[in-house]
Amino acid sequence: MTVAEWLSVGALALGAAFFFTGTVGLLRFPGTFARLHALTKADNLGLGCVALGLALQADSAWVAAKLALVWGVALVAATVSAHLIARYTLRERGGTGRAPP
Amino acid sequence: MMAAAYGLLPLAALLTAVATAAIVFALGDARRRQRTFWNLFGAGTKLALVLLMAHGVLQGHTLEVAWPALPGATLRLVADPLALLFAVLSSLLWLITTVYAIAYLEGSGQRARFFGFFSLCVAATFGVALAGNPFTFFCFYELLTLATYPLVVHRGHSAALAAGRTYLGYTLGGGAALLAGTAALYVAVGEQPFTPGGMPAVAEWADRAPVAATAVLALLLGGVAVKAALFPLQGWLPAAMVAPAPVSALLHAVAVVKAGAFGVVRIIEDTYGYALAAELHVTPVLSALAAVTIVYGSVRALAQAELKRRLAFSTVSQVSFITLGVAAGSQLALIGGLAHLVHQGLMKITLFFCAGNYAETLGEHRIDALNGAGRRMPVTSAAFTVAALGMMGAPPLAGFISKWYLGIGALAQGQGWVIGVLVASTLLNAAYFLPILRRLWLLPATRDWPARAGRAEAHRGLLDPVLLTATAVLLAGLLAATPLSPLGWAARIVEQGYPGL
Amino acid sequence: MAAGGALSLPLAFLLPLLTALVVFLLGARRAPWLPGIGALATVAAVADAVRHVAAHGPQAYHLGGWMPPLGVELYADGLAALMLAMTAAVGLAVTAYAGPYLHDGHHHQEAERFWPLWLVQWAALNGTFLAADLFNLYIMLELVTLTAVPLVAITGDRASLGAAMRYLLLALLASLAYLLGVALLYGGTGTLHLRQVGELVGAGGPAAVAAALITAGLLLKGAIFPLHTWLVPAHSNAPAPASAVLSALVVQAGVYLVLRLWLWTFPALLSPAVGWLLGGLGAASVLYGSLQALRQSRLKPVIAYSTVAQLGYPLLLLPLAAVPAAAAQAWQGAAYYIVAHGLAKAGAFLAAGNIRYSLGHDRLAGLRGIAPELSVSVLALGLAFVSLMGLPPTAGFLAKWQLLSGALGGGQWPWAAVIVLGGLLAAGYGLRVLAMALAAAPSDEPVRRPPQRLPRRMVAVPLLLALAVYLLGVSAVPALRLLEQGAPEALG
Amino acid sequence: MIDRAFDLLLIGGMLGLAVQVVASRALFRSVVLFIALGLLMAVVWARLAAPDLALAEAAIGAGLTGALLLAAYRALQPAGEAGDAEPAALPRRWALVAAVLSGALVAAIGWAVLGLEPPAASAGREALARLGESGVKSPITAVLLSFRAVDTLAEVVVLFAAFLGARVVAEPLGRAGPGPRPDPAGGEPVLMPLLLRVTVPMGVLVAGYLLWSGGHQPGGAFQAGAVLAALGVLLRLTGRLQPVAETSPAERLALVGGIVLFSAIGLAGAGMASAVLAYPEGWAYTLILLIETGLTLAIALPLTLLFSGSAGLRWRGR
Amino acid sequence: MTQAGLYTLAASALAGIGVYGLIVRRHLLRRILALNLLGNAVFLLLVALARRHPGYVDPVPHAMVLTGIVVAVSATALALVLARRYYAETGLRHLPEDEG
Repeated sequence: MTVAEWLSVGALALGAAFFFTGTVGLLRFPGTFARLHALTKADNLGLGCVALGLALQADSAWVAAKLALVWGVALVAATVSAHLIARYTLRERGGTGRAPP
Repeated sequence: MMAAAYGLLPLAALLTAVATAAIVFALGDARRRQRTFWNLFGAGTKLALVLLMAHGVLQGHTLEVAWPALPGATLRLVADPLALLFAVLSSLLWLITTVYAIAYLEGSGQRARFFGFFSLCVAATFGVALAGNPFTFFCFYELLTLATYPLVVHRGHSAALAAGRTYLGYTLGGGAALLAGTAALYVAVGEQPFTPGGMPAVAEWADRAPVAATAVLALLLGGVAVKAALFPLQGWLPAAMVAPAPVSALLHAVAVVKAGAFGVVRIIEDTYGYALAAELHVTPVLSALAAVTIVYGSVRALAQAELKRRLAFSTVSQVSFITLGVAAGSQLALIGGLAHLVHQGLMKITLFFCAGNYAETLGEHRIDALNGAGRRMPVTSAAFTVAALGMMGAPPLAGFISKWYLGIGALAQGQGWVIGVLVASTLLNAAYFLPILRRLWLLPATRDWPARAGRAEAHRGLLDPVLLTATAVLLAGLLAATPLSPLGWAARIVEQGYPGL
Repeated sequence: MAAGGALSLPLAFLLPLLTALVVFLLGARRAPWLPGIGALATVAAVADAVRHVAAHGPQAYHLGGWMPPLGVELYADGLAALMLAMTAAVGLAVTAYAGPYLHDGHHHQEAERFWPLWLVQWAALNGTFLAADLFNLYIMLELVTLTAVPLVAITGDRASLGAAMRYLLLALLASLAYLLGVALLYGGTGTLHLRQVGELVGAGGPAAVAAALITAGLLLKGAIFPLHTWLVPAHSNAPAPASAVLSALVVQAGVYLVLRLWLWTFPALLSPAVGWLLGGLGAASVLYGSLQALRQSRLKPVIAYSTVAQLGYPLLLLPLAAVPAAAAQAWQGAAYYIVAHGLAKAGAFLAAGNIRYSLGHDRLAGLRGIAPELSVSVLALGLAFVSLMGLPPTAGFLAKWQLLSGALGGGQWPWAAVIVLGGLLAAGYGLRVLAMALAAAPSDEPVRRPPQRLPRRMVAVPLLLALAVYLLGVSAVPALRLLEQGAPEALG
Repeated sequence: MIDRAFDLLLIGGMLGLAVQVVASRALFRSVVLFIALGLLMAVVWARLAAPDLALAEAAIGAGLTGALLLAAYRALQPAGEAGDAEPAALPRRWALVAAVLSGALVAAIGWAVLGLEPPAASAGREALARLGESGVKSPITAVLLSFRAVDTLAEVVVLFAAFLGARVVAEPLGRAGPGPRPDPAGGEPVLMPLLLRVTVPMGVLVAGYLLWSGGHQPGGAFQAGAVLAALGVLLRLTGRLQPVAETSPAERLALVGGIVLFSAIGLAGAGMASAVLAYPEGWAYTLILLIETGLTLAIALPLTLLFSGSAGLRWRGR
Repeated sequence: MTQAGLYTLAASALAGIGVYGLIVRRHLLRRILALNLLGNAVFLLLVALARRHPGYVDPVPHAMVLTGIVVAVSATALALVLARRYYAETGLRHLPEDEG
C-alpha cells in the first residue's frame, strides 16, 4: 500500500470513529443542546475525514473536488439545521430567539 | 313489390303502436286534444294494417319480417292465421277501449303516462300474437308484463302498489321460468320457427332425452300458465283488478290472460306438437288443471261481493276453456278453444266496460248496491245482460258456440268428463251472473243516484264502446257459420294447420 | 420500425388528455365549449378505431415504433373496441350532462375542477382498454384511481370524504398487489407484453402467485364480492356525472381486465377449480349486491348495489370458458353485459341525479307523488332498470340470454340458476324504486315544494342513454361480429 | 464475504425499521423512522446497481414524501394535544388474521421468487442491445423516453392528476400545507438568508446538471425535478414563496406545458417519424432533452404545490 | 444464496410487514405509511430481480421503479391531503369500521 492509501485508511477510520462517538453522544447526552453539540461536531468532522479519505483514493482531482463540495454543502446544511433546532428549543424555553443570551 | 310491402306490414303495425306510445309520452299531460287524436289515429291505423294483413293472408301472401337479434336467435314476426286471430281481436278491442278510456279517464291525472303504456301494451300483445319463434314470443311476453305494470299501479295508492307487487311477483316469476325453458329449448334444438304440429327437431330431441324435454315443456307451460291464470297461479288476476276499468277490460280480460292462453297454444301445438305433448304425459295434467281452474274460478266468483272481483274470477274460469280446448286434443275442441279466445274477449270486455260504467256513473262497485240499476242505465245493463248470458253459454250467443265445440270435441276424443266440467261451469256461471241480472232488472232501486250533468245513462264515450262489443257478442254467435266469424276463422286455422289432430 | 395499426389508437388516449390539459390551461369558464369539442374528437377517434377493427381485424399500434417486448403496444381487438365505444358513448353523455349540471351557479369551483379530472380519466380509461403492456396498465390504473377519488370527494361533505378515503386506500392496495404480480411476471418472462407473457409464463408456481396477486388487485378495483365494500359509499355520495362514470366505466375497467388477463395472459392457469372460484365470486356478487339493493332506503345506494351485482355477471364467463359447448355464447354474453351495464348504469345514475337535483334528496319514500316535471327522468330511470333486470327488449336481456344459453349449453346449471335468480332480484329492487315513483303522493302531505327546474339537456341525456340500451337490444349482431375480431380461439 | 455481511446488515436495518414503523407506539416515531427507511432504501438502490433510483429515492421517496408526511402529521394533531391519540387498536383476533394473511403473502412471494428462473431474453437485454438506436447513452433514459415513453408521459399525468385531485379535496388555504410557521413574529433565523443564498443557486445548478447528464449517466428529469421541488419546499417553508388560492397562467403553463410538449412531439412522430412517440432520425437526443426540460418543471411544480397545499405560489422575497 | 435472492426475500418480508400494518393499524397516516412500505417492497423486488441476469443489469425494472416512485409520491400526496381534509371535517383520524 502506498502512503496515500495508508493515509486514506487512517482518515476513514478516524471519520468512522467520529461518527460513532457522535452517535453515542446523540443517544446518551442529556438535553437538546448537548445532543446537538455531539451530533454536529462529530458528524461534520466525521464526514470531513471520510471525504478526505475518499479523496485520497480518487482517480482525478475532479472527483476529489466533488467530494470537497459534498462536505462543504453538508457543513452548511448541518450548521443551519443545528441553528434552527437550537433556536426553536431556546424559544420553547422562553428565550427571545433573536440572539443567544 | 307488392309482396315486399306485405312483408313489412307486421313491422309497420308493431311500430304504429310503439310510435303512438312515443308520441303520447312526448306530448305530456297538458295537450289533451292532440293526445286524443294520436291515440285514435294510432289505434285506427293499427286496426287497418291488421285487417290488411288478414286480407293478405287470405290472398295467400307470406307476411313475415325477421332480423337477427343474436347469433342463433332471431326476432321474427309472422302473420299466420292463428296469429291474426289474436292480432285482429287485440287491435279491434284496442280501438274500442281507447275510445272508452279517453272518456273514462277524463279529468284524472297522469294520462300521458297511462296512454303511453297502454299503447305499449298493445304493441306487446301484437308481438306476442305474431311471434314466429319462441325467442320472439318470450321477448314480447315479458314486454307485456312490464308495460302493464304502470297501468296496474296507475292510481298510485297503497292498494294499487300492493296489487302491483303481487302482479309482478307472479308474472316475473313466470317470466323467469319461461326464460329458462326457452333458453334450454334453444340450447337443445337451436332456433326453430313455430311449426303447426310441432317442431321436428323437438320431436327428435324428445326421443333422445325425454326427461329433459318434459322438464323444458313444464318450464315453458309454467311460464305461460301464470298469465293464463291457470290454477294455482291465478292469484294475481283478482289483485290486478285495482287498476282502472279500461285496464281491467282490455288487459286483464283480454290481452294479458290471452297472451298466456295463446302461449299454451303455441307451445303445445306449434312447438312440441300435441302428439308429443301427450306422449310426454303433459296434456292430461294440463286438462286436469284447466278443469280445476274452471270450477275453482267459478266457485270463487260466487263469493265475491264486488262486481269487478267477481268478473275477475270469472275470467280465471273462462280463460281455462282455451287451455282445455288445446289439451283435449281434437280438432273440434281446438276450434272451440280458439273461438273462445275471441268470444271470451268480446264478452268479458263488455262486462268490464259495464262495471266501469256503473262505477263511473253511479259510483257503485258492489253488486248488492246495483239494485234497480237496469232502469236507471238501460243500455249499459242490456249490454251487460247479453254478455253475461253469453258467458253462461246461452244460445245463440258467442259463449254457447265455443262451449258447444269444446263439448263435442272432447266427446270425440272420448273425454266425457269434459261435458261434466262444462255443465258445472254453466251452472256456476248462472249462479253468479243471474243474481246480478235479477238485481239490475227486477229489484227496486234502494238508492237515489243523482244524475250527472243531466244524464241518467253513462257518457257517450263510455256507452258506445259497450254497445259495439255487446253487438259483437251477439253477431259472433249469430253469424258463427260464416267463414270470417271468429269460429269460421278458428276452423280455418285448425283445418289448415292441424289436420293431423 | 413501424407503428402497425391505426393512428386512432394513440389518439383515443391523447385527444382527451390534450383536451384536459388545454382546459386546465385556459380555465373551464373561459372555454366552456372546449370539453365538448374534445369529447367529439375523442368519439371520432374511437369511431375510427372501431371501424378499423371491424374492417381489418385487431389493430396493434407500436408506440415509438418499438416492437414488444422493448416497446409498449396499444392493442385493439373486438373486445377493446367494444369497451372503447361504450366508453365513448358514456363519455359523450356525461360530458353533455355535466355542462349544465356544473354551470348552474352552485358548482362554479367544481366545474373548474371537474373537467380536467374527467377528461384525464377518459384518456386513462381508453388507455386501460388499449394497453397491451402490463406496466403501462399499472400506470393507467393508477391514473384512473387518482382521478376517480377526487370525483368521489368533489362535493366535500363528510360522507363523500370518508368514502373517497376508503376508496383511495383500497385502490392503492389493489394497484400495489397488481404491480407485485407484474414484477413476478417480468422476473419470470422478461417481457411485459400481455400476450407474450401468456406465451412464456406457463402454469408453474410463480405464475400462479402472480396471477393470484394480480387478480386480487383487479377484483378489488372491480368491486367484486367480498372486496366490494368501498363501492357503495363512494358511488352513492358522488355527484351524478361522477357516479355515472365510476359505476359505468371505472369499476368495469377492473372487471374487463380480469377477463382480459385470464383469457389472454393466464389461460394456462384457468383450471376448472380456478374458474369455479372466480365464477363463484361473481355469483356471490350478483346475489349479495341484489339482496343489499333490496334493502336500501335511498335511490343512489340502490343503483350502487346494483353495480356490485351487475359486475358479477361477466365473471361467470371464467368457469364457462373452458367448457367448449358453453364458451362462445358465454363470451359474447359477458362482453355484451359490460356494454349493456355501462350504458344502462350511466343512464340510471344520471336520471337519479336529475331526481336528486330537482328534489334535493333521493330517499325512496320521498319519491311518492313525484312531480310531472320529472316524469322523463323517471322514465329514463325505469328504462335503464329494465336493462339491468335483463328483460327484453334491452341489451341487458340479450347479454343475459347469451350467458344463460352458455351456462345451459355447458350443462352448468348452478350458473344458470344464478343468472335467472339475479334477474328476478334485480326486478325486485328496480320495481321497488319505480313503484315509489309511480305512486301517488300521500294525501295528508302538504303541497310539495316545486322542484328545481331541470335544464333540458340534463333531461335528455339520461333518456338517450337509456334508449341506446334499447337500440342495442334490437340486435346484438353488429357488436358481436365486432367482438369476434381477435377473440381467443376457444371462444371464437 | 464482507459484501454479504453488508447486504445482510442493510436488509436487517431495513426490515427492522419497517417493523418499527408499523409497531411503534408513537406515530411521530413511525413517521421519522419511515423517512430513515427511505434513506436506507437509497443505499439499497445504490447497492443493487441502481444509482438513478438512489438519487430519486433520496430526493423524492425520502425527502419530499418525508416533508409531506411531517406536515400531515402536524395537521392531524389536535390542538393542545401532546401525545398521539390513536384510534383503538383492532381486537386481537384481527391481528392474528392479519398476521396469518401477511405471513401467507410472505411465504407465497418468497416461494415464487425462489422458484423464478431468470429468462433467457428480456426487454432490458434488448434495450441494452439497441441502446444506439435510441439517441441517448443512458439505458434508463432510453427506456423512459424512447422505448417506453408512453409510461413516462402517463406518469407525469399521474402527478398532474394528483395535483388536480388535491385541489378538489384540499383544506382552506390557511390550514393547508405545512401550516403557519411556528414563530411568525420572531423574525427569521439569522442563518436562513445565508442558507438560501447558498442553496438556491446551487440547487438550480444541480438540477440543470442532473437534467443534462441524464442523457448519458444517472440523472434526468425526475431527479432534476425532485431537486427543484425540494428547493420549492425550502422556499415555501422559509416564506419566500407564499401560498395563494389561484394558479397563475405561468404556473398553469409550467404544470402542463411539459406534458403538452411531450404529447405534441409524440404526435408529430406519427408524421415526421415512424409512429406516435417516435423521434425523427437524428433528432432524438435534442428532442429528448427538450422534453426532459419541460418535464422537469412538470414534476417540480406539482410536487411543490402538493406540499404547499395551495393552488399557486407567489414570490415574496425579503 | 445470491445477492439478488437475498433482496428478493427481503422484499417479500417487507411486503408482509406492509400488509400487516395496513390491516392492524387504523390511523390514516399509519395506513398510508404501510402502503408506502408495500410500495417499497414492490420496488425492491423489481430491482432485485433485475440484478439476477448474468452479465448485465436490466434497465427496464429500474425505469419502472423510477416511474413507480413518482406515482407513489403522487398517490401519497393525494392520500395525505384527503386524510387532512377528512380529519378537518369529521375530527376522525381513522375510518369507521361499520361502513360498507
